[in-house]
Amino acid sequence: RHTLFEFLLRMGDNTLILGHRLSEWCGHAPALEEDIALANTALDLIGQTQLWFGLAGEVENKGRSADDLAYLRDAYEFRNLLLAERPNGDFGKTLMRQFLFDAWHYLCLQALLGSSDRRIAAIAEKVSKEVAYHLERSRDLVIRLGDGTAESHARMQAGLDDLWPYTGEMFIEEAPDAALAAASVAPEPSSIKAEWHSLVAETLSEATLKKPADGYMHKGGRRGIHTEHLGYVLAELQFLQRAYPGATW
Amino acid sequence: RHTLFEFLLRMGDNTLILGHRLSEWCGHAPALEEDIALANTALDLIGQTQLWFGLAGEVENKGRSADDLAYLRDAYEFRNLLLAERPNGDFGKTLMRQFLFDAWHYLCLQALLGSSDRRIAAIAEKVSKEVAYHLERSRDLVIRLGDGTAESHARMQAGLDDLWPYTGEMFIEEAPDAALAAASVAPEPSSIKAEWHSLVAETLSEATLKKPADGYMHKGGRRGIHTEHLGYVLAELQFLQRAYPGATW
Amino acid sequence: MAPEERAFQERVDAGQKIEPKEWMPEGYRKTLIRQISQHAHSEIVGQLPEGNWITRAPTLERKAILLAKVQDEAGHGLYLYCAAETLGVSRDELYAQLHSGKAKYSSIFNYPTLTWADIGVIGWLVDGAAIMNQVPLQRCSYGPYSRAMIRICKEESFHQRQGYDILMKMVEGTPAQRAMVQDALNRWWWPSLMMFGPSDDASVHSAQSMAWRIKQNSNDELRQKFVDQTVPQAEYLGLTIPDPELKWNGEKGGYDFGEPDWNELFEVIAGNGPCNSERLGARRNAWEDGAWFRNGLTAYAEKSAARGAASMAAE
Amino acid sequence: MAPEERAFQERVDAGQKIEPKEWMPEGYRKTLIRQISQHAHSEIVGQLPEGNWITRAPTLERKAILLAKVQDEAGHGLYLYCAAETLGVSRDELYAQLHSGKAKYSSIFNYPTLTWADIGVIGWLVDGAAIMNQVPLQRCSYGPYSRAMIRICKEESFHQRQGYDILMKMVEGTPAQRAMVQDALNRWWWPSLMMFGPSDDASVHSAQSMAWRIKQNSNDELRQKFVDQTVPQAEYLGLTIPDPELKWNGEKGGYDFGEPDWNELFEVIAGNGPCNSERLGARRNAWEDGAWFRNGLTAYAEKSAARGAASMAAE
Repeated sequence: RHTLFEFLLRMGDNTLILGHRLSEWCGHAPALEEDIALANTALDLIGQTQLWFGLAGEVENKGRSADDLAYLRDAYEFRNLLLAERPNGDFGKTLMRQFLFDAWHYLCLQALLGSSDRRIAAIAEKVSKEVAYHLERSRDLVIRLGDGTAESHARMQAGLDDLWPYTGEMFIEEAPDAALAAASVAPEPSSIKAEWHSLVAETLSEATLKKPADGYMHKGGRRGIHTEHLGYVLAELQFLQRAYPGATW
Repeated sequence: RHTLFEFLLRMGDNTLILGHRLSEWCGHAPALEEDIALANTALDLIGQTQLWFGLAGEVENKGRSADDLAYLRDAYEFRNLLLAERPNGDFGKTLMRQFLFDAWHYLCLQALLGSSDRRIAAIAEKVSKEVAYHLERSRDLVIRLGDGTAESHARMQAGLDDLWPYTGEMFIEEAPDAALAAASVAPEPSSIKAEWHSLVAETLSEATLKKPADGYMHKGGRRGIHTEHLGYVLAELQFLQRAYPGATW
Repeated sequence: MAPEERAFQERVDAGQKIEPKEWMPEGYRKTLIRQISQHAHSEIVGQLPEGNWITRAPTLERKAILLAKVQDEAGHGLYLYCAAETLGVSRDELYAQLHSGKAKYSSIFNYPTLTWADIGVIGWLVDGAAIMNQVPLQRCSYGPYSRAMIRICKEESFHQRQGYDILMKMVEGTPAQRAMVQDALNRWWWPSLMMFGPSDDASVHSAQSMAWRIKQNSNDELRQKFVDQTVPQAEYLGLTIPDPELKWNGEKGGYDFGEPDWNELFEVIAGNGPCNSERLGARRNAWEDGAWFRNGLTAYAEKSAARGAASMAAE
Repeated sequence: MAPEERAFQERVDAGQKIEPKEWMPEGYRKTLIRQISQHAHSEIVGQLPEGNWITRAPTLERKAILLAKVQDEAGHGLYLYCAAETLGVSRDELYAQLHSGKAKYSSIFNYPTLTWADIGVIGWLVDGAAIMNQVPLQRCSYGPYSRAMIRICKEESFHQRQGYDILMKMVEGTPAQRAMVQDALNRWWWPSLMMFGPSDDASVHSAQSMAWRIKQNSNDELRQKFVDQTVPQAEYLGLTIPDPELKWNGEKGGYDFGEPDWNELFEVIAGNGPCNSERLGARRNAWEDGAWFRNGLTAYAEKSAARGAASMAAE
């Protein structure tokens, strides 16, 4: 049960933190269509967070609500990928982060459609259409901007180079993974690595971007060892629940 | 008593919030000497906060410690000048904010040396040497950078123009001021206006900077109506006390 | 009056819609462009004060609702820019006017959002006032504007209910929450009343706009209606309207209320409000920082078109 | 060995201090520059991980202490750059080496500070290890370095006590606080052991540095001393050292302990640590963004000098 709970936190923490980062753009995107698209993606991700955390609270069975899980844990209790908490940078970096994440997210959800846990399969079913659309969109923009002007190309490449060391973590086995895979609850992280790489390689090639060499890879997010950025995200995200404990909103 | 309490909060909120802003620079200043000087100024300001809030808690007499006042009030309970919460901007803007504040702070403390409340006079006595040094330093840098290169001049002028609309608030009478002045506890805010203007005008002239016209002036800080920035400052500043209520550190 | 102008006015008087390709007086076109673009800009700038609380929304549900709302507002901006474009002005031109300070947006968005209660009050009062202004515009004489307004009004009334719901929850909550709501009302009440514009005697453009059915009610009429609608809601929430002159007038069947500080309104319009420079600065930065993005997409589109043409030619 | 080199070595062996203007072997000068500047850079970069918690320090007192500490570190940087300057290299040259990645700083600062407990643990372990390294350097053969070290060591031991004090308070606190402390120890233990450098068989430069009295103890010696000093402190705090091989060895009168993951150390030195690019990026940005500031001060100084000369000439 604890293993399952950890898995659900991972899923919800990814969507919560990335949704937070996207919503930081509100009103500041380079085109109105992008303001709308970013808000829409953030909205999907927050909705997904509610689903994952709702189930996590149920599985944990200690009476914690989805909001409790979002608002009343400190950084070391978060299980998101470090990629999700990377600062936005320029809009190109934000899009690149989104594409790298969406590609993983999509493949992960595809695998979860066949989860032996029906509740997980049902959530995956429900959200995979949203995420397929996120991927379609971010992939398309990466291609267009990579193959746009010299400046847009350079910015997308810089974003890619900067974020690449945060992609290795997606495929690392952590303690709970073997048990989850054995029970057919969730795929082993490494099982989607090849597909992710080929999807990314194909997109980058179409975008005329250079796929970085696989060098040093950051890790730790799924074990609660984050970057220094997450603490600031949570201070902001959780302020009201922390400052007015027990209040209803 | 409530009037006195409000006055002490004002003093402590100014030093706390400005100290916070300065400490955001830690390790990022343009020269090692500036890292040291900024940390030193922030340190003085935090020390002064402890004095003002210590007395405020005593005067209020409800058992609130200096830390309670710093960490457990929300933005609308803060009484600092809006100037203190302005974002740092570039280093020139940070220095300009410091100079504009120091000039006011120094004159205010000089007046408080003669407060009929001995505890206030004692704090003013204790901290006015520190603040005299802050003023000496920020004034000197404003002059040197204003009269430096074309770029340093332009940056200092931009900082000045941007911050000037936040200086009018220093001299506005709010509800408690008349009573405080009548009891000789604290000067009327307007009483130091002329001296501040002449000190600032003289410095800016030496710095070859153009004193902006007195146009629209922002206000509200001392009534708890802040800018949108203060909430973010507090979310960060108060995180640990809010997230771990009642813990001792 | 020229014959075509007379024919135009007759159609307007008969309640017919004017469509983009049809003849219209130059003043009509100009007035519409000014009004629609000002409205569009307001939607865009209006993202900022609410966006300020998305990352700090107190629950996941509230965060989702606020995201959806801000997204709707950007969408409204989009409809309205499209409606303006039918009058022969491009979105980029309209942006340029906004960024240069030539075009205005609703002054209400130059006030800061200081607590979560502000998000509720904006929904309740600001969207409430906006709806009051916009409902009659659904019957406006210009077709594209009228249709945009029908869509917008439906969503806005949803937003208003959500704002009121935030406040309901908060006034049922702790004393601190109730105090936040009252404080927010105190700050937003007068700016909301000023959303209807200056009082009728001081208002320019009104008569002609009415004749053209671009405007259908006077500022004071709408303001009165807004007050009459809002006061009972405030009472229901247990809040005090910060106007000592407010009282029921049985004779007129509405409330008497104090005069807003028009000076403040003119100051804010002139650029001297709490957040003018930050709001406009944020929009300018977004636009300038995003130039590379828009240029990149354009370059890609041109390359693709060229490739398409080349492959057609090769076939 | 040349006669002057022999005379030099004899003075070193006799425990005499070498002063800036005196003759010294080129290798001695170079080694010192490398070591002192690396130490100076470490103080400067070391501001960043601790600075990360100043704005979030949990009490005003802790905030003041941390500000004072970070200020001390910048001050240490200043002494050390001055000491390096006596060897004929400017601070700007040393910065350039840092920013280009040519010069190193202590790898420990490439780890993130994730909770307030990290601030305590840095004081306790990182400053503790630093002191262990630095105490013998007070007797180093180069005068300016030795004197800088005397000043620095005094302040560092103060910092170490403050760090330990943070942890004392936290382990007496709530279970969450205790868990934070243990977690911080788990993350910082091995990197702290690696602060003494590779084990003796793998360490270069050491023999010559010892002969020159730039280094006085072997890496392994100091590491052993550190472990022996730290384990009882951890026990006192009720913490578990994250090393299953750790145990008391009565025969040698010290603890046996596991081998650090040297691979990790070499990776971090090579730039592949959790925060390398952020730390170096922050320093580079600070330097580049501050160019206008330094240029402004220089320009003013030149103008003032010119004015002074002009007024002298006029008299």
